[in-house]
Amino acid sequence: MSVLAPKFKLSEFIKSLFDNAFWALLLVSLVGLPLIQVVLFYIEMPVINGELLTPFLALTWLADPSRSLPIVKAFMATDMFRVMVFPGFGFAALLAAGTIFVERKMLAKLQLRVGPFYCGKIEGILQLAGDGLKLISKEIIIPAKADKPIFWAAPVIFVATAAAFVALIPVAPGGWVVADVDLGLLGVFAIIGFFPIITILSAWSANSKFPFIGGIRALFQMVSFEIPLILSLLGVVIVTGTLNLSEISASQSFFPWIVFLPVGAIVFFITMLAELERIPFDLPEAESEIVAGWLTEFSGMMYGLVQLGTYLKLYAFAALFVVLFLGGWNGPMIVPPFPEEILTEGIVLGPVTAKFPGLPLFDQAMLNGTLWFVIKTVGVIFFILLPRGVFPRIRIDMLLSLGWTKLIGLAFVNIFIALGLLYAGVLGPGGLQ
Amino acid sequence: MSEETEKPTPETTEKSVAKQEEVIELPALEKGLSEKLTSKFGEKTSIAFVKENRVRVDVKKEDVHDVAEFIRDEMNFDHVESVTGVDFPDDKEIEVVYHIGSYTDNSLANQVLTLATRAPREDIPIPGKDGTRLPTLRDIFYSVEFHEREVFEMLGVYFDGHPDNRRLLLPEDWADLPPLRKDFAIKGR
Amino acid sequence: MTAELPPGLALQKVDERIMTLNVGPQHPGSGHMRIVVQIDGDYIVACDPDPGYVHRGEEKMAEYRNYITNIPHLERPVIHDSCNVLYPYVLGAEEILGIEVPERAKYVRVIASELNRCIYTQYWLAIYGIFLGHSTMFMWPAGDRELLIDLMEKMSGARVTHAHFVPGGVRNDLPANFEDACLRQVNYFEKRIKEYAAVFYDNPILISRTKDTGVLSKQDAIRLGTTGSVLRASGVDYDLRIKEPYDVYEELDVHTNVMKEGDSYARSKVPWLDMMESCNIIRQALQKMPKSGSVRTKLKPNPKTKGPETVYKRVESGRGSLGCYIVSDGKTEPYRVKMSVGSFRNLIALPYLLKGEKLGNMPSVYWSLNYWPVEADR
Amino acid sequence: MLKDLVTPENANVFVGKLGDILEKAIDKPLGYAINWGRIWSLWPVHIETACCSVEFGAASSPRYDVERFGIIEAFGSLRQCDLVVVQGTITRKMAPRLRLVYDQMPEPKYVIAMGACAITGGLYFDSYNVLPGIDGVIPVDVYVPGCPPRPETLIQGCILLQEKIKRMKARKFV
Repeated sequence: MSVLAPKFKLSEFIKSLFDNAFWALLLVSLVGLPLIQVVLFYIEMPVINGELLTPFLALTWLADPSRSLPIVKAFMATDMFRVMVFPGFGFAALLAAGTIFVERKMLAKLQLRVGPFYCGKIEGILQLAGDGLKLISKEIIIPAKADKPIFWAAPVIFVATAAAFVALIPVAPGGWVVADVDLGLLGVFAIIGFFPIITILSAWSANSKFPFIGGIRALFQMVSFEIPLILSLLGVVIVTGTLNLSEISASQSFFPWIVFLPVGAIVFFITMLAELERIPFDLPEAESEIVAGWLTEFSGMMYGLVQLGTYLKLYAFAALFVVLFLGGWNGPMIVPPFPEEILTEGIVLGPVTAKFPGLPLFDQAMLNGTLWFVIKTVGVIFFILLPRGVFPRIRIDMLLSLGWTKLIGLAFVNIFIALGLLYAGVLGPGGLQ
Repeated sequence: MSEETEKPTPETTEKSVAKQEEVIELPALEKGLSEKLTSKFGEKTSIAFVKENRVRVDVKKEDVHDVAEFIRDEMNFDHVESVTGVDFPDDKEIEVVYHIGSYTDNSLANQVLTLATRAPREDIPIPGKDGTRLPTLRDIFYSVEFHEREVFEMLGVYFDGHPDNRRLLLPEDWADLPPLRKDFAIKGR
Repeated sequence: MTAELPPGLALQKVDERIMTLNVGPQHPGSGHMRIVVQIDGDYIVACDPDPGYVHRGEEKMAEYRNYITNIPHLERPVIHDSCNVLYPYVLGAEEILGIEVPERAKYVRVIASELNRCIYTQYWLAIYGIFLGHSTMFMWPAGDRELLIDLMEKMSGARVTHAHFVPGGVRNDLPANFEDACLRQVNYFEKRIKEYAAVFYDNPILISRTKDTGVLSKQDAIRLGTTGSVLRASGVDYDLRIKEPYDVYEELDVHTNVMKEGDSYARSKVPWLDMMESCNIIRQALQKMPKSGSVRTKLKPNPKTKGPETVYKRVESGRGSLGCYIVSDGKTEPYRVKMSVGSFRNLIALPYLLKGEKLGNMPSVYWSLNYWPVEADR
Repeated sequence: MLKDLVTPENANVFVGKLGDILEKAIDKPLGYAINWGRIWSLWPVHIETACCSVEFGAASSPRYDVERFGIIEAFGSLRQCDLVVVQGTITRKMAPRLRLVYDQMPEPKYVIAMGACAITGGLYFDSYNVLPGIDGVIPVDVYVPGCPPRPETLIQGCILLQEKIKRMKARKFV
């Protein structure tokens, strides 16, 4: 590849990976499998086909695909899977990572540039992996006079709080949500309330001037915008009569609430931009005034964690907008129904026959719901990213007066609209729904 | 100069003749300015030259404040464009030159009045603590503030009455001679 | 105690409420200088600019070089406006050396200096965009100025540091077909910069952010001796291209753009209007320019002067009036060269304007002063 | 018998050997991956020192667009940056600040000296306030000559720096 560094080749990298794989296999078979066996004795195993899974069975069934599928299904039904992979962290992080890349590419296209291009050969798709690997391997600097425990903890708590927010979002019908609580929306409000505290704690603990100003600004901004945010969502609660996000989502099977409550949707979108610290409301990180705001002292992976948390938050807010105003997972059925014989017998393709009953791991309604949910969320994320290329930054006093006067008024207007719709009988019992 | 320009061609002579006529006609305004000054201050000022759009007045350092005040109040000049220090080690003096212009008076828009004064020069300067001093013009022309600070650090001329006689451009730990003096040699020259 | 410290290091005693911020030299909103800002809450109570981070001693260096070899380093203070920053020095050197400039060279100079004014203003506008958090407004002007840089590259051979003006004319003649290319690119450029209004100047957030901030009244603008777009944004109609025309500006139809408000918005809009005026001037100059002829009166490498003389020449650069004071003692090197630059003159308005202003307005007010720190430091 | 074998010294030797084996196994793939990440993610510090900053700005403009190589200009804080592009002349007033900026950055950090002034003092070799190059202030990885260098030259300097990072050992990661 290059003259200067002949050892720096992808083939060398892959060769070393194979070497490691060989050693890993050897070690796993000699040490790992006995250890797993020991561990499996101590954890609770699921019941599959009326038969309790034992550690011996678990290992032997892995060899038979038709019998290993139920094991996979059983594990997918566990809470761990929901938290870690699908409606929870993994799914959200994947979307968040995609968002960062799309943001850079889209901004570049808006500015007549190319954006990341050479990393990963095809349009720079691996740019994010490069940034992440670099940030992981970077030195972490803690300022000498910082309050070290809080300074260390702040990025982790930030990501954890964002992930907790993600946990409340219902993605698909059939209980595909990590925490299906009846007071879901109140839970959302409670979690949003944590972000200013984390911000000011990390800013204070850095013991530096610019983070401090940034933290104070973030506190002002988030507190002043939380009230219109909460008020703008109450309209939906009034109309649906529930705080459960899954039920709110299900209630929009005929029309999304944005049709009846456009004012609330607009207020929520603006407050969302402010809560996310996006341009034009990125005052806590306004780089031309206060270096990088409350992120100034974060280095290495601490910065990476904060960025991850920020984009998780972005995904969660966009998803909340979809759930509350755009009809959540509801949409026309576009995923074709699975043939009956695949569900019961397995795939038969001419000479090739693979009899794995229960092959589609997800049912049709869930796939369709997820598809619609993702389409709508990506659309909302696009609109969240768009102002960055169009607007300059706003000033803090303008922002505060916008939040405390105009948006609160509009939010109340939205509540009155919702009440009017309810009492006039347009919605609710006897009305459209 | 090349040989071509030394031998004047007919065109250039025509131009130079035309220019001489201009020199005779144009500086009426400038003459008026210089006469205004000399009629007021008499011996104290000496007009160094009157050129097209440029008048230069030399004054003693005791009179520079009064002359500047007269220039602002009676002659409608309202701002200083630049303050320049020039070192003359042979005369043992440092010349400080104010280029004064006018925004408000449209007839003076193309005029620059050059006010020059001289301060005594020390061979071993201690900037701010020796005899190289001038009265400041900041209370007359507000715009000289940073220019005078620059002259102070570059040539060591202390301006009496300047509110903020600090260092401006040079590094904080500068301990050498003021750099624009002629006896400050730059490396290799 | 303060008496023992060298000047500039004296520490001030301040109230505990007041926080002192060092904005710069490593700060995304400072450029090459430091602004010591004292804030009380969100309000700036005092501001002390600390320039000099790029002070390279060019005036001292000019005393050791002759009139020709001074050219390359005297254009370095503003490399993206290098023709204009060299202009007064070249005019002064011509008077001291006693040479005439051919007619065509004067027109070439006007075209070059107007092109350079646009290049400078585009870069300034780009930084203004990024100071307000508008990244698109960085990219668009930074990309469009490449069109004019291409023209200058065709004309002089260098991308930014042209060293195109020499005493006696310009260094080399225009290339073939330059007029057509210039007209085409300038027309396209003018069409492009008109689009900025949609995304920048008519943007409601920008207007509400910069209107009525950092207001410099007409009296103060005159009293502080500001110049260029800062002066014209405060309602003073003063442009040296009209008031004291040099070279062939009196034969061209030049208009100035004056705004009355004197706030950051006006100060940011005047240079943009000036760019369109520059496009007009370029088109006029291309029309009136003699189609052929000499562009340079040749000089010896080490030319002799006429005798002791002092010259003060002024031109209108991208940042305002730019004067050059040359003292000649009859030798081949100048005795003293002083550049009176617009940036340095506008700097005095910064502490005046920022006092009582909000911290969020600091970048917009600072950069609207049309300030280029490298030029101010020289 | 067995007790004689399991001594602290022997355990130490065993753990040390295991560590060596692990290091050998991990070093190559992990080093490759980390170096690859560092190549494509060079974030420059926002410090302007002289007139070359104009060309540095032009390098991120649409025509040259250094973001193609993963270089984001106008980045906020120096704690998150890995590249110092010294854009031109370093004066005596700026030199301590430059060193301070360099010291505050996290490892690994790279330096590009852009322009003749940053390399030798350039045009200002005899000025009283200009350092003759920045080698005495901070260690330099890549020199980009020119006065000022064209944006293409700066981009080539960045590619040279990438080649250099490829040859470096990625061992010093934290």
